[in-house]
Amino acid sequence: MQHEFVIRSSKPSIEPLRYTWEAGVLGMAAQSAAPVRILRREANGALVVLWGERVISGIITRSESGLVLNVDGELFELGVREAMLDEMEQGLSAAGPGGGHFDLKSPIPGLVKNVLVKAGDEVEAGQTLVVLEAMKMENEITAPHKGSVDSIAAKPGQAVAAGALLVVLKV
Amino acid sequence: MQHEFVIRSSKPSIEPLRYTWEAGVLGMAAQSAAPVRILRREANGALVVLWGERVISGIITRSESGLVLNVDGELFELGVREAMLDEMEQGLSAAGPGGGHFDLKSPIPGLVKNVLVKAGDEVEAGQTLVVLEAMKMENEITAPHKGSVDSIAAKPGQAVAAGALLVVLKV
Amino acid sequence: MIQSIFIANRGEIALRIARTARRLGLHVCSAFSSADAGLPHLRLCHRALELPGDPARVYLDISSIVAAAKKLKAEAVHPGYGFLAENEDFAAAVQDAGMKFLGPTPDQIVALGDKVQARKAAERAGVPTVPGKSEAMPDAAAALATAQAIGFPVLLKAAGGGGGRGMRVVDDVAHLADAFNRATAEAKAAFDDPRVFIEKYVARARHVEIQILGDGHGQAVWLGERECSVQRRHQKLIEESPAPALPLEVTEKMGTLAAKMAAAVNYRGAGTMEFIVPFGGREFYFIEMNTRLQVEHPVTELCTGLDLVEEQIAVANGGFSKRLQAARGKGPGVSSDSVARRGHAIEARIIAEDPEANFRPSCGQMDLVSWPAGPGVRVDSWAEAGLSVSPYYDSLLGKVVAWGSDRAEAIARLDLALLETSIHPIRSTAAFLRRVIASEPFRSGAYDTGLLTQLKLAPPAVLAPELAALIAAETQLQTARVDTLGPRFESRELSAWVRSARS
Amino acid sequence: MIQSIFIANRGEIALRIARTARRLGLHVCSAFSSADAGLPHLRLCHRALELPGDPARVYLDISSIVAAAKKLKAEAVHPGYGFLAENEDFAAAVQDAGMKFLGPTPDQIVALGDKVQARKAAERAGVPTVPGKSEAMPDAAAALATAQAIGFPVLLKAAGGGGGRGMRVVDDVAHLADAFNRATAEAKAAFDDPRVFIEKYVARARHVEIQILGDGHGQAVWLGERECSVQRRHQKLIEESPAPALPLEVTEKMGTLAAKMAAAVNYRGAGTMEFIVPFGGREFYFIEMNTRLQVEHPVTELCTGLDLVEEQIAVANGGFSKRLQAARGKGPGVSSDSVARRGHAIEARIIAEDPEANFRPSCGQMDLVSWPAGPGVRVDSWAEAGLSVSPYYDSLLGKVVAWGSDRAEAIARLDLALLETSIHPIRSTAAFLRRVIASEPFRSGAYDTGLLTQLKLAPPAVLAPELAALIAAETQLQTARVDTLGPRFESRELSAWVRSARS
Repeated sequence: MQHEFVIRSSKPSIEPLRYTWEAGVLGMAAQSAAPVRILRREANGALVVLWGERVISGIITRSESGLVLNVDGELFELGVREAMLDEMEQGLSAAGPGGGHFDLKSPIPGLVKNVLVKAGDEVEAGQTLVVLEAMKMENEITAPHKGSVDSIAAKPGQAVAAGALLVVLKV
Repeated sequence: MQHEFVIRSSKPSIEPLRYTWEAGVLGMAAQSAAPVRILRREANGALVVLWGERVISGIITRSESGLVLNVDGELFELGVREAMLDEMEQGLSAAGPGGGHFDLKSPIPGLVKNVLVKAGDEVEAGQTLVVLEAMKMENEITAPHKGSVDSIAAKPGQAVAAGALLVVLKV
Repeated sequence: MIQSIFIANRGEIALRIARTARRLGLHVCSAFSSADAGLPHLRLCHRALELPGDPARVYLDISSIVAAAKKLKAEAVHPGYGFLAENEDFAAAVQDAGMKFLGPTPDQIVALGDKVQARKAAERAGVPTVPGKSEAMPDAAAALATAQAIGFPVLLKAAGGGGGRGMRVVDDVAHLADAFNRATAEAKAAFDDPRVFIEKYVARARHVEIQILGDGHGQAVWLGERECSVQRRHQKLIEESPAPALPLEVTEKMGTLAAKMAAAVNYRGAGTMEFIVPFGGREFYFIEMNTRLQVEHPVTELCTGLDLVEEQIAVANGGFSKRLQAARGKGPGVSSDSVARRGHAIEARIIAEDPEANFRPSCGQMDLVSWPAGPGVRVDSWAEAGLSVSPYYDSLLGKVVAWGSDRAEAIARLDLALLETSIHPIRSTAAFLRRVIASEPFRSGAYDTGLLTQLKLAPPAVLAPELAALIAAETQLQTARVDTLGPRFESRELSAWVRSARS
Repeated sequence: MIQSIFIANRGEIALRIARTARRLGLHVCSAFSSADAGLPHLRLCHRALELPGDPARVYLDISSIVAAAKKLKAEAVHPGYGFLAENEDFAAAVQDAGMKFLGPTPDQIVALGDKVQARKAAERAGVPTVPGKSEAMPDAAAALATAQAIGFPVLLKAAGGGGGRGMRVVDDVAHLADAFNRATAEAKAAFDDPRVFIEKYVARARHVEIQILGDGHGQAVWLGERECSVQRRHQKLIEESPAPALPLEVTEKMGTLAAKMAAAVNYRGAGTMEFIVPFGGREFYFIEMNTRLQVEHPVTELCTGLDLVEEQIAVANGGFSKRLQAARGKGPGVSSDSVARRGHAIEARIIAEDPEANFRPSCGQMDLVSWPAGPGVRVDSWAEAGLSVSPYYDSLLGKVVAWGSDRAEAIARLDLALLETSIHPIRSTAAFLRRVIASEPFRSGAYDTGLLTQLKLAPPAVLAPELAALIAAETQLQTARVDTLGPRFESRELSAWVRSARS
């Protein structure tokens, strides 16, 4: 199944980059979709990949705020998010905090592993609300903003589709 | 307290090198004793030390049979042992296996942490017989040769001096 | 003959000196601050000891440096550049302790290191100086009279030091007194020497320098020029030789005069005469002399084939090396006091600074350091993976120098060499300098010291599609099972940011 | 003008070709075996694809290599050395597919690559050949008659290949027939070509070669000689230029004849004429020609300042580069078909073999790889920490090449550069070659191809006291608490051996 991601720079003036990912194939507007193959990866962050026939090399490491990517000596501080989550956050960030409800939806299909809050709880931005098992990994669904839990729509053990409502927050 | 060590090459034709070590000071015949200070150590094995005023650099890693030391591009396969243990092994190796008793003594002062065999047990060469705590670490005292345990002279909790009898083996 | 040498420095220059000393078969020793125990030059030292104390100050402590050199039984001391390299007290202390100082005599350091005195020495040798007065101005009134005689704009300069401190451009009479007072105060604070003198200000200037070598007995040669106009706040970032826009007749005249000036004072060792050349003009004016090896000396070494550190040692042993003797008189022009040269060389300084954040120093550990290699590339550096850039010292990580048969080849090789230079996650000037050498003014050679302020060298303003391929691969690595990737690919924990991104 | 190039090779030569191609602004592409995905030349490629199949064979598969080059839209193919570099069918297939082959024409490969035909071409051009007969011997009786005419000892050589296979020294009549039959069988097995011919055997010989470049239209230049007598079983380990024991008159004669021979056949691109020179003599005999770039070409590049890969591309574009044109006719002697040269260069081949175990190949992952740098040092290599030496390919890790104003300086720089070369835990030739260049015959230049068999180059037979300091420090590291050592020092588990040692 296809996932869509958004890469954002730490510099707000730089346009985000969107790509799709499905079974190892990377697609992007104005680029033909092609498989990505890792040619080399070192513990120090060095990474060389083949995207179709194109060779792309860089250095990629983590910082506190996201990824640090070094390509041809140019450094980028980047974050990458599933497009749906990015849109929710962007919308929220444009609206500003306070005064309304926010529907936290599952960005991917998966199995609800755990629900860590209950109605009425005060939550901080970044706090994990739901743990979802997908792609053989536990994925934490976090609160994009400070607020309180209005209602819970998911329960442990439940299989959810992408876009399924998980939690409603008052923000 | 002073320890004496013997470094042996995997090539039997090369004479072993003996040194003493006491509180960070390295001594050797025909060399004045001086402290050893580590200037640099990398995870890949690169090592630079100061021995007194002398700068010494090399690469040191482990192999299955001991240490691999690379100095100025020359590779040495080496083993290092406390001198007393080395002497016991060398004597034993000269005498050959079989026909007699072998006194396994503590090469260092320490606290007997555990005795893993009892009289009558058959033991293999390299099998751990006694665990001794010294220099804040657990040190395994192993059987230098195949044989059977004749008697045990140490018990858990006992403080032993260097040279104290631990186990008598029939070899 | 000198048998043992003490290196009174650190970083890339300490390694570069150690290489020549080892190549010459000398016993090499040095002393290091507590922050510098891991530096690579120590691997090439036979003996070393630590200089206890504040790492920011130990390399400036004359008595402890001299004591270390004596303790390690050195016969000669190489000061490198910076720190005590142009300190006459250090040179004297080394000599008083019975060792050779691999640089000029203390008297020469005083006479040529002071800008006012150096101007006078230049005038005596017939070297043109910037229109001005070779006297420190006693007060603002005298300064005003001199400025009016020269004609505005004028430049106020500190006699006792450089680096832009105590320097002021004054456009008219109204601002002179205030500027004089400020420059005097700044010079006093920076160099403990309030003397300020006045020169005509040349608005658009190139900075061109001549490498000279004196044998200390009245012979001197010049080894070509270096164009050093790519500067940011008086700090050189790129240097090249030959100067792209000066005809050989001009550089020959400059070089011959520089060698004459050095010979006239029996100059000993390596030194550099700095000149300004008005943009588009062919005239030149001496501005100051550096009585030491320069950061950018490899440019000269690549063109001449000589080793300047070897020559410094040879001079201390009595005279120029036989290699220099063989090259002498075979320069490209008619000058008999120059040497054979070949091709074109350009140096790029790789500095741990962030060009996107106004060249803010970037400190910390380097996880990945990869320097270029291959045809026509020389690297002098100290930075290695696992070492840290410390806040105590200047932030030069190394120098990438490219040589080519001609300037176009040298530029193309430097461009590739900078592309192959990887430092991570510390910021460096490598990518920025690629943009500089790609610029039209640099390519054409028609640039002056204002180049970096005029150029608009923005980093990429878009995220290239290639970035997505790297990020997608990195994300894939985190989800794939480790055993399908082989043992080299470490499974590492995702940061909160990324973990959230993938939920 | 060629805009894109396909590199039909791997390892250090693929990286070296990629560097020049990138420097010239070309679009660069290549194809790699499944064992070679991590090689550094791929980082300089714009496009690449994998050659599926047995990694030991894919670089020899003409049709899949040509298909890859076409798929990646290359206009020219560089074969490097080895693999298909001297295969006329490959050259023809590249040209038939509409791409340029960066080497001689298929006909030239046939005519000059075959040893018997090359001898005839040399004779036609007036180049002296080893006394012998330029015909394959039809049978043992013919071989005997020829051997008796030449006089013993004689050398039987395979016409179709080299590397010592199909080669036999025969001292007397009694052994000839048997040796002929064995050589024929060996040649058939190795090269699918049983032809064997006979030359006079020169017992003590130097191996000296001339680098030539032809423009494909009847012009050829020679770029100096290379002395390649430091060999182990016909494999070169050290090469230098100029040849230390040959006067310029001799090498000029050799070079002029080599260029004449190349010009006579309208030779296209880079090639090497190999000669043997009897030890102590001044006469020389052509033995064979290599119709490709040689491993040791950097020696010539350092002395001439030219880039041979650039020249190969320039020739494919119609003629020598303007850089070569400018250097032409300015050689050190009187020859008008040579180029300007400077100084002395020596190359040391760093090979993943254990010199202490009869040069047994050493395979596996490299944990630490550190190449030298600094004045006068060039490194062409592919080995980096984290990569593995695979059993499929030749074991050359890289080449350390030192340049100096004179031979003594080049030797001293190479000695230091080899000291600075660290590969671990893979075995390499670096330390062994330091011992070779320290030997008296090498220092004096009075050596022949027997050097390595004559020298007794034992590794250290004692454990130096310094080893104890490293081992003591390592042991101390294991007992010290990790927090006193700082985060850089990883605590690692002791092996059983060491654990037992410390108990």
